[in-house]
Amino acid sequence: MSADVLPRRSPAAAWLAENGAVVALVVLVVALSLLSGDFLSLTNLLNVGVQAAVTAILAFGSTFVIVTGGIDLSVGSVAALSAISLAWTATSAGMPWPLATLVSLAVGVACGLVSAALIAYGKLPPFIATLAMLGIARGLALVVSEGSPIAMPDAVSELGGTIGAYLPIPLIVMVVMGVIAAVILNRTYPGRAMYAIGGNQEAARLSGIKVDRQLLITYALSGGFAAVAGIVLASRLASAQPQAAAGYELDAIAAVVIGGASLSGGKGRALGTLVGALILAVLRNGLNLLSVSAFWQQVVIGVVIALAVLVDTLRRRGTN
Amino acid sequence: MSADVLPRRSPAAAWLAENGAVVALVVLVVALSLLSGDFLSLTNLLNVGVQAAVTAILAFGSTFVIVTGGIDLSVGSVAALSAISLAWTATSAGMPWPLATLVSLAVGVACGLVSAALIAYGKLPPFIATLAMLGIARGLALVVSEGSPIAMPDAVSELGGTIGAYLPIPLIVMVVMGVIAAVILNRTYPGRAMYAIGGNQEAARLSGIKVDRQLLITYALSGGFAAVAGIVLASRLASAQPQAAAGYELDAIAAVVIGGASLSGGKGRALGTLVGALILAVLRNGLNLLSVSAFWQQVVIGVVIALAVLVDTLRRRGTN
Amino acid sequence: GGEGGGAGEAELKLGMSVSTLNNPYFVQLRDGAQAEAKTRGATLTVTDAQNDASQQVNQVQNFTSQNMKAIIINPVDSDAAAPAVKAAERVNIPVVAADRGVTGAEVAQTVASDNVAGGKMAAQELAAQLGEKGQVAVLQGTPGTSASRDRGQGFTQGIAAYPGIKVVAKQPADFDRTKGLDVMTNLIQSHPGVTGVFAENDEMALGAIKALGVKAGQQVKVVGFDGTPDALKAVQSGTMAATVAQQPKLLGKQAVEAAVRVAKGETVQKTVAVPVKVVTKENVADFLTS
Amino acid sequence: MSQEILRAEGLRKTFPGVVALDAVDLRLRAGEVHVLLGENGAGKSTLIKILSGAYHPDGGRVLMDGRQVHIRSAGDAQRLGIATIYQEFNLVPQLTVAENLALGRPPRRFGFVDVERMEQQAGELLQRVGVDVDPRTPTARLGIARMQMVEIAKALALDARVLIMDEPTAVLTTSEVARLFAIVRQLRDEGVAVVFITHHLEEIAAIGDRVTVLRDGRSVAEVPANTRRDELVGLMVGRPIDQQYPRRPAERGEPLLEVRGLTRRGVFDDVSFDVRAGEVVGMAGLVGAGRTEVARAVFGADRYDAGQVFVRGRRLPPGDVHAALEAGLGLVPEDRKAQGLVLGADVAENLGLVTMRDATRAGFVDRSGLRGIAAKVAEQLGIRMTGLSQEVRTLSGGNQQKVVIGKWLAADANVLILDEPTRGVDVGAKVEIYQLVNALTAAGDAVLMISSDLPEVLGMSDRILVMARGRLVGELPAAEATQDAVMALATTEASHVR
Ligand SMILES: Nc1ncnc2c1ncn2[C@@H]1O[C@H](COP(=O)(O)OP(=O)(O)OP(=O)(O)O)[C@@H](O)[C@H]1O
Ligand SMILES: Nc1ncnc2c1ncn2[C@@H]1O[C@H](COP(=O)(O)OP(=O)(O)OP(=O)(O)O)[C@@H](O)[C@H]1O
Ligand SMILES: O[C@@H]1[C@H](O)[C@H](O)CO[C@H]1O
Ligand SMILES: [Mg+2]
Ligand SMILES: [Mg+2]
Repeated sequence: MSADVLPRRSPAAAWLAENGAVVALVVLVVALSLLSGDFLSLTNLLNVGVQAAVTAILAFGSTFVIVTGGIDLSVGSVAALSAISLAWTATSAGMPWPLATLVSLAVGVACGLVSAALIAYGKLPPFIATLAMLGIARGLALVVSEGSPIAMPDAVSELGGTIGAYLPIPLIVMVVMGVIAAVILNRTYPGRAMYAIGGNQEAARLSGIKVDRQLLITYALSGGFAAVAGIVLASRLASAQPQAAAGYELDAIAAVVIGGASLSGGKGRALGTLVGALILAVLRNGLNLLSVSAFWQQVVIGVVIALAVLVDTLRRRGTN
Repeated sequence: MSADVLPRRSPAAAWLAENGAVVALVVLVVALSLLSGDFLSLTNLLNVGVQAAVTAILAFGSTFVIVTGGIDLSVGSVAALSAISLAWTATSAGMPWPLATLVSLAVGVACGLVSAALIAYGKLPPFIATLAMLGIARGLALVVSEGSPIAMPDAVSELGGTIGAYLPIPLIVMVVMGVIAAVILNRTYPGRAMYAIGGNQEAARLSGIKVDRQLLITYALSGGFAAVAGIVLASRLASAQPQAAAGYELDAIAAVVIGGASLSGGKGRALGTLVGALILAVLRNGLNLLSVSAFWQQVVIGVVIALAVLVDTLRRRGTN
Repeated sequence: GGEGGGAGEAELKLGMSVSTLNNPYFVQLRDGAQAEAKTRGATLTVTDAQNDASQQVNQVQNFTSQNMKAIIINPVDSDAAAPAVKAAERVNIPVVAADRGVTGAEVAQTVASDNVAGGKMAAQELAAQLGEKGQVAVLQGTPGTSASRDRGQGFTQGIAAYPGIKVVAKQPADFDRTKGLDVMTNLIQSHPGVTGVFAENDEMALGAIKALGVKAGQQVKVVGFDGTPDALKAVQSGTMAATVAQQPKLLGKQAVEAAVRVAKGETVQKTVAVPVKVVTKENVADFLTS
Repeated sequence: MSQEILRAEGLRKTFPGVVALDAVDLRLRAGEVHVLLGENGAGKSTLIKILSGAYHPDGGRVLMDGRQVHIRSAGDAQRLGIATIYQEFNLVPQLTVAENLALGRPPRRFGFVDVERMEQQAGELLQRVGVDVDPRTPTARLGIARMQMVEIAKALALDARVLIMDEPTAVLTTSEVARLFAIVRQLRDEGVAVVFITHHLEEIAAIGDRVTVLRDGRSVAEVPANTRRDELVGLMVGRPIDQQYPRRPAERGEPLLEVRGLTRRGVFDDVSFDVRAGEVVGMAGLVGAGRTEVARAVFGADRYDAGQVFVRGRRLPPGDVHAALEAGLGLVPEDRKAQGLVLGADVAENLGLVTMRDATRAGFVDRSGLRGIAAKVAEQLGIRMTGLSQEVRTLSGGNQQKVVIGKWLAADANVLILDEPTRGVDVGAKVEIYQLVNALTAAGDAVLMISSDLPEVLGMSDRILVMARGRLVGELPAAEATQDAVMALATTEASHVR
């Protein structure tokens, strides 16, 4: 009675098929090593990791949202507002820094919850709800800070430093957040529900998944991750800036999509997102090392992003 | 054979149901008239129209793309590149302005075609293809202009002026482009094909629609409309700026979505998009007139965008 | 001076369109303007053009709808501001340009610091601190903005006078502190021999200092531009070699003063040059108190 | 007589412009299979969606064990012990089979999803319904029949007291239907109340105990399942149907469609056949035999590795739908939702999808002309709708199928490939579609009909091709074909035929 079953691919091939962006990353790294002698040093590679960290953490948060078929345009603004909240409560309100950090995370989560409530109960398209939040959070960051940077508490700024002489903490935070994202997506009920909602929202609903509640969790996670990204960003500068991370939402979404997710939902993995963020960071780092002129950099980044994903889609078509 | 039929809604009610954003616009206009004595003057209303023009024209182009289920992030950059092309060919290359204008339109269309080719033949997600084009077009605009504004030919700059003492030309261009967009969407084969592709790409293909070719047309139109928007923008400033229209893609997409389109495709109308663009312009104008502080403006704009669409979704739920 | 007064002045409505408030420099400019407006009993409406020339035109247009008595424009771009200025003057509202000039249209007064001159001064100061020799990297502002253009131009002209100094890298960091940090980090890899940095504003300079760590102020001299409070502190602590201080508060104050006067029909000087000053450890105390 | 477990009284449900349910009663007993019968659009799916918590009724009430219950969500229904298999698939294509089986309630350990246990439970369930699929297979890669079996397994996993199945057999072949019936009987014997919707009347007596007939949103009768078939039809349609398969053979002409040695590696191999003018050629086979794949390749929807396709002697370029269409080919695909319809567009727009290009004058689409044709086709097929501007999404399943067929009627295709053309279509409408096939062939057109409904293939074809494992394993003239003969061929190993 069994129908013909296609031969299963080898595990390595299957892994590659699901993580095609890795190929693009490897090509990019090899090319840059050949072009620039400075690229393949340990310090430079650690730098790339640090430079990827903020985008990657934002992108992990965006992965949850994109897996549900949504989009979160507010992550950059929410990161800035969260960092400003931390610095402000610690400085102007004199709160001890651990408490201030909690406030900051709560602010991020609250922003996510507001977006989610608009989406789940107000039936707003995610694009609109989070575009609104983009403006609201940025505006509040400017209002609270009165438009000027606020110094971060020293204890928190340590986050921007290194453990020992070399190991950068932002890198560690990135990896930890990535693991958390991967575990949530793969192993928890909310994570699996995200895939179900993004794949077929009606089927999810009819299977008893409380779609509204799961969306609240999803966007709250995105907001929380944005807060962590904002704190890491501000720690690196030892200062919370109201205009920080402006426009980062496009980078974050690009990282997720380069990493193999689909904006129509149901697909996406934390590892892919990490690779996507690394591709962007490697690219910017490499162009700086190669002293490509300011104007041409934008052109080259555009071309390479297209090529990176093209490699992936063509390879995929070849194997099918 | 026919099921019992309930009384049908009146045409006016049906029209409103399809163009719900109009309600939000009317509410906004009434509120602003009450709040600010300066709002409801003829000159101010004409100003609002002029201020909406560039976003609206970009958004008409984006409507085509969004109806097919795609997204075009490059419209702002393409507008800038097109305007720079016009000014550069007319100034540095000494081309007569009508020819330079054609070159400029061709540049816009070419950008759209490149994005479309990446999407249709390279199978890139529209988000990635047009994000790449965003960088490429902006970079080229900077390269060509060497980073400096170029004066527009006087004849073209007339476009930024008025006919007679009052009637602003950008307003007229906006209306004309809106009518063209509406006719294409409603009455032409490519327009109808856009809806079919956005509604169900596979069904469209199996019905003999050449999806690839139609996507080329779609993004070419988006590029062409972006070029017109770029020319209008540069005319208003009498100068083509390499950084012009940066970030306008989000406004354009927002206008389309506020106007009732869905980012998952198959829905969207030119009139709705116009209303969406007007809502954004009225909002910014009103907040200026009310002297709302700059930082709070971003917050208020966010809140009002959310409310405007909320009014629509809630009303829709009410009637169902 | 607070001359005049009386009931009429309470009605005095002024509009000011600032190029962007996403930068402490302009926040200071606004603060200076608002403080001055308050002392003169004028109502000042400030809008933020978010670095978008066409949004700025819109805002000036809206000021005319509001029947402002005078308009202060801090141009996003000097060329692109002309049509807006002309439109305002067509309805007889006088315009004052602040921080950057307007080319191609007459304004009642231009209150500005000279960015080209500032760039030159930065070059001279950096050269002096480097002993007129060494490798220099430049962190550029947002490509295509007039501030980046003018400062870059001034710096290039200025540094040409020192054959011992070589500009080995120019990279954009978009006037942004984080980007300044990342770009400088990368430049250290490719150009480890860099001993001097010119950043086209203080935000990027502060990012670069972060990237340089302990080398900042020691092996590597960083010169910024603006004189923001954070930068002044850095100059004081020695991590920043110098900054070319503009005096944004003074600029704002001066602009409002001129606007009030032209609104009342008085004539004012065509240009007021608010000097830019090089701030180093020696004179930083004067700026910190002011 | 066993005890009543669920009762619906006077249920009413309206949608904008339509009364889907007017006054519907349903009495369900433990340990019975209760068949819901009614024409397309009669309200069957709407009724069960109310019971499963997907819709809220506008009037009437539902009682369980004599007590009134309010079913507000799918979760409520699950808690009350009601499991539902919907007419439209409710699987998440991106997830694995195992995850779909555990959708919404995966097994957990220490708060984390226990993937191993989930896959093991899935394996057991799949075995119970007799589907040989790796639980880790992405659901999108299953054929439509196996998706249906996964749906069934998913509902079984709930261990429900009431199991509702909305046309579960529509996409199954005979042997799978037999296995489904065995499962249903076993559940019934365990005391589960089963609601069963089908348009295959022969299934009623085979599996049912009682029948509730719906007509125009009202329950018009409750009768035993062994009620005579013409009586059931009369109750359902309001008029008798003389002949279920009214095939009127037409005069055969030239071969209109010739397929030669068509091969796609791993999918189908060396397939050759002709369809002549005036002919209906049936294509039978088990699920996964590759019939759909052949049809799609012929139509240009998929590429193929070798072989040729000729229409009226002219060779078609491979992989070019547009060329196929210009040559007069039409395809009614097996999955109407995914491949046939633009669900968000209205009836007129869908009916004009193929003809739109030809109805373009001076660059402008002649929309009123298209509407005129659409109106005619809708009338011809008896599509039940509020009007041409009703969104296709809101049509009942059978009426959606008619729209897909209507699209090609409007296009005047000469060679029509019908892949499961009457899936989900009621008896009355089926006859209308058969009449249409007669009219087409009488006018000299050719029809290739793929169907898993054997009586349909036998009753309506002039010739029958049988496929097994990607190969054409035999051809039977209509006169000689019997169910047994076809099944014997369909189950041959491809290697035997070679
Ligand atoms: N969401 C909806 N909006 C509008 N009308 C609807 C909606 N859902 C169903 N209908 C209408 O309600 C009526 C009953 O539909 P239903 O799906 O219950 O029929 P059915 O008996 O299941 O038919 P079939 O045998 O074709 O599946 C039809 O006329 C259909 O068009
Ligand atoms: N999405 C898919 N990915 C890989 N293989 C598939 C896919 N869908 C079907 N197949 C394979 O293609 C072959 C034919 O599939 P299909 O079930 O559509 O055949 P069919 O004869 O049309 O059957 P039916 O129409 O009765 O479902 C089978 O070997 C099946 O396993
Ligand atoms: O003068 C200002 C400041 O330097 C700012 O940092 C960027 O824009 C310039 O115009
Ligand atoms: Mg049904
Ligand atoms: Mg099939």
